[in-house]
Amino acid sequence: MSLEFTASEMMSVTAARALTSDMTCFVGIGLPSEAANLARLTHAPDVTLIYESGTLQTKPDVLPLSIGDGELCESALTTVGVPEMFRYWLQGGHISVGFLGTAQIDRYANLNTTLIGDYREPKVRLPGGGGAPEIATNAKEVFITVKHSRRTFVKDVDFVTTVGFGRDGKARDNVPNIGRGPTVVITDLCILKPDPDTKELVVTSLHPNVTREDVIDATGWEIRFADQLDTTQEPSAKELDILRDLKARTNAHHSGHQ
Amino acid sequence: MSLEFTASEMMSVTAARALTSDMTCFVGIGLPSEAANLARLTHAPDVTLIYESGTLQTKPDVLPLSIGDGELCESALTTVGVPEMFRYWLQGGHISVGFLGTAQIDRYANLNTTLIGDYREPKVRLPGGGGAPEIATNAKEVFITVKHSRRTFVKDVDFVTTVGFGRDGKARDNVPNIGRGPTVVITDLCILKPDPDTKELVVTSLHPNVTREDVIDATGWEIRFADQLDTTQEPSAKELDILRDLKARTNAHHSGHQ
Amino acid sequence: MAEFLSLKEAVSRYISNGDTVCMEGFTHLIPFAAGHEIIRQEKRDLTLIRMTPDLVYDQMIGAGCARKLIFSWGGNPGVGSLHRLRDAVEKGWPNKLEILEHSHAAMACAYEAGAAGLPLAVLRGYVGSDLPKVNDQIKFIECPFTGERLAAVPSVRPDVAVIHAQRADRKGNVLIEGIIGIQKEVVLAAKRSIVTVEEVVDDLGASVNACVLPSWAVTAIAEAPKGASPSYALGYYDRDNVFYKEWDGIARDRDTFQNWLKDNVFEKGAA
Amino acid sequence: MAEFLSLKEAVSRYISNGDTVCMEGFTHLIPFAAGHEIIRQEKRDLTLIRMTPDLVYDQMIGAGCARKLIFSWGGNPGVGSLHRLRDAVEKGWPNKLEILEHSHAAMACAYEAGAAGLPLAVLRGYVGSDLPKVNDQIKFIECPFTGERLAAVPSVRPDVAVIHAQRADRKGNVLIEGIIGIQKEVVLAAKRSIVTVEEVVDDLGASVNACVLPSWAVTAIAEAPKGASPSYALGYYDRDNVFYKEWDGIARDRDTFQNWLKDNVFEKGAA
Repeated sequence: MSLEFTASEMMSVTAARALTSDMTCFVGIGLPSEAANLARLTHAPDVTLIYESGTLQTKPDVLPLSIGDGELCESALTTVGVPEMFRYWLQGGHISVGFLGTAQIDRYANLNTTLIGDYREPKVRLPGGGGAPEIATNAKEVFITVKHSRRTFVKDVDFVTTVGFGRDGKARDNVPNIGRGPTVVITDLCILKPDPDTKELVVTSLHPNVTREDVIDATGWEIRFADQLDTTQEPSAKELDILRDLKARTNAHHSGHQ
Repeated sequence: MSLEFTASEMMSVTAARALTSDMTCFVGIGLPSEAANLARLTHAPDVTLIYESGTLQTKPDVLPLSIGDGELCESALTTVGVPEMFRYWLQGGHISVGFLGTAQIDRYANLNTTLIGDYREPKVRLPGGGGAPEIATNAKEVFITVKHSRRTFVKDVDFVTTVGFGRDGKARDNVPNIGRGPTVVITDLCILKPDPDTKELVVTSLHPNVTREDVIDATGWEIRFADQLDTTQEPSAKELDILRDLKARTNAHHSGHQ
Repeated sequence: MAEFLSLKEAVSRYISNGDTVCMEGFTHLIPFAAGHEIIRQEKRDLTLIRMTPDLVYDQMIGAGCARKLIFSWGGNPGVGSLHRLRDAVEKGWPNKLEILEHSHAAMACAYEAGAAGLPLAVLRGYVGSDLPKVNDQIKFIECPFTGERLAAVPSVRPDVAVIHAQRADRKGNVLIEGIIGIQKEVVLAAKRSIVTVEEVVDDLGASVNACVLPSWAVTAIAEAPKGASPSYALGYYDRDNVFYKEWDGIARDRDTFQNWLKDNVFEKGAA
Repeated sequence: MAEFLSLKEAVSRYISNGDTVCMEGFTHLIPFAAGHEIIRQEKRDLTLIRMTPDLVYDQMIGAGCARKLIFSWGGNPGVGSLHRLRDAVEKGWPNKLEILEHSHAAMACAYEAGAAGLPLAVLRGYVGSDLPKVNDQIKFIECPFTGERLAAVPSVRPDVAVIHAQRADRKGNVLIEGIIGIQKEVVLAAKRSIVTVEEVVDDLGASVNACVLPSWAVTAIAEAPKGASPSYALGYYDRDNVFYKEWDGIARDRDTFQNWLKDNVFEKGAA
């Protein structure tokens, strides 16, 4: 008997499973934050979560709306200044995983959060890079979670805000002191990983009830599938309960004027 | 009627008088520390004292033996890390006066605390630069206090640990973002100031009962005297009382095993 | 030593048209009251610098205070776009806004370098990013010891820093607690600084290594209770997340925005 | 996560002959107990780095542990020379000691850069000083924005950092309070770290912005009550100024020193 769950829930649960208790994770706001806290509340109770606002090893009871909500600070081991966060903790090599979202991603896992269109005449102006450009290069590896659509999964991003493997898949080759880059992309349809040689993103696992055609339709390039294509394990009742509780607490917390 | 006082006391009182309440003083250990705290306890109650150990705006009740005694931290407004102290507070331009001692000083107020003799075959190995090289260039001006003797006042220092005005008096010329350098040297015999043009140290005031010959005998170069040579005002009873109390408290504090 | 002034007097005396102004506070302690006073005093042609220009800069940009914006992430956190910022960039309303953008790491290092009195910051940054193509202030240097190529950006050394803090003591020493962000750095990097505080107290109650700005490192202090709202002040009040969400509707439309500004800023004077 | 080990085990496992070792603590929290354990285990050929090599390095140098010393101020604070250091430099006893010296500002920046993962530190330093003539690790670079000439030094990235702190909690998070010096930086800059603590407690009792090293940033923790004596630990015990003065007499003579070492180090084992 199968549980009922949404594609979003499938994505969050799958993204959460990528984290383990021995990881030190630099967490982006939004989907990565949801996944990282779900991991902490389920199978990875000792995962270390770090937000760029300076909160080291934080354990928020509700998801933060912003990267610097009071909840993050109050539940942190300690809170440091932003220069220290970026210099000592990220650039200093203490982050095992950077967990990022994005507005656009391309076949080489480059991320665009700057704009759609031309830089000087943007069709849509997005928020910009924030912490991502250096999280992507200074963390030992990068996980990405993002909803799958043709608008998001494009052959070439309009602007490389944050490098995956560059326009040709070779941007990290022979660069000293750089992390491995994106090792997994988790969407609401599937799991993608870079091909070990070309670095092009390849679908390695389809979520339950998702077809190859669903992924092809939602991807802006000729997406490849791994020879050994898995089916992602569906969420457990416990995972869904904890995720739903977390989201309910979060919505209640953010819905009243303080 | 004249009070009795020692040459050391004359030196400390005179050095203390160089400080005013509106100054932010980066304090060296030893004589500068004694003078700076005497200033704080007499005419300059609001002078801000900073020690390189990270103690900002400290008000020790006894003189510290080391630059990082607990007393300094407990009486400070706050205590910061050593990189922050040197980067933000000193190099950042927040120090009006660096107050230094030295082992050797030359006619251009260059200081040597590294060694006597040749660098590779030292006759006497001294402690080294510590904070002084950057205090001397990053503070807006520098006060120096040191006992006067031929061993100390040499024509050319064996090693320029800390620049005054260089070997030729011109080391600060056209250097961007550099302080004015030494503006006064206070000894147990006299007050010296750099000539406005040549930067050579000139005696501007003799302490009471000190003769020109005393200074000439204690100086390793042909020392010049200002046309308008003053006599330093002798210590007041209050200054002497406070200095003696401070030294007595300090000796009592440092004389027992903790 | 810091002067205690009314917010009105502090802004009037220390911020001039054309100044480079940094109003910092990383989500926490955002100086909204000071931003509103700047709007009321109709300051113009400001170069605004801020890592995360959120609502406070959206309001100031919409009110016509800014000529240029230097930033690294411009959005309404967890909600969406800054509509007034976008309208200025995309349509030039109420005036053209020039932008220059960095990454957080570069701006954090640029503030740190500014506080440290240096002309540049060096970081391992911008590798593979297109940002250096559109920001000519990003350069690269070679390490003289290892040959490694590293990014360099100019330090931030503004005319004026504006921050909000929990409290000051009567001598003008300021305590900042919680998410301290970049506030110490911006005050130390700036030529002049205005600090608004929740309250002025006899004793800061600071722990031994607390983030305290000494009075002599601050230009002016103005008491401004709830001066960070709708942002928050740890120990005083929480973030008004609902207002952040409502702002999306207010700012989307020029008229709605102008009405909001009239009712909530122009007709409400600072103390 | 940090391992809890005996000091003996921690030193044995994580410090090898030939390692580059930084034992820090700026006057406060100097890791004497760890230094004595290194002497007892007769570690050799160490490159010792420390801003202010005081008694702890005088003892280790006199005991023959060191091959090279990198420092910025080498003396017995407020007392005088370090006689064992001088004997090694001037007479090669018990073995030749190479020295490389910096200023405090440069070493502080070099530790900061090490913690920040950079290969170099940039500072406005060494202007007019002869130190660059005798230390070939000091170079100068030109700022690409202003053309200003600035000093550059290699960052410090040792094999092992050794510090003493007030306390750790049972998960291995470490609190450092008071004069925090360069301790956080050296631990973050090092490949491995040993932290001795006064005590292990259930709750660190840390304030919100306290200097805390998370367990995952530390290699090993050893409980060593009074482990900083004759230096001090704020909140635990005061500096033993009398011993600092007595050291001058003990260290002046090779025999007296060796007797002291035998009685106070070799015949006293760590827990």
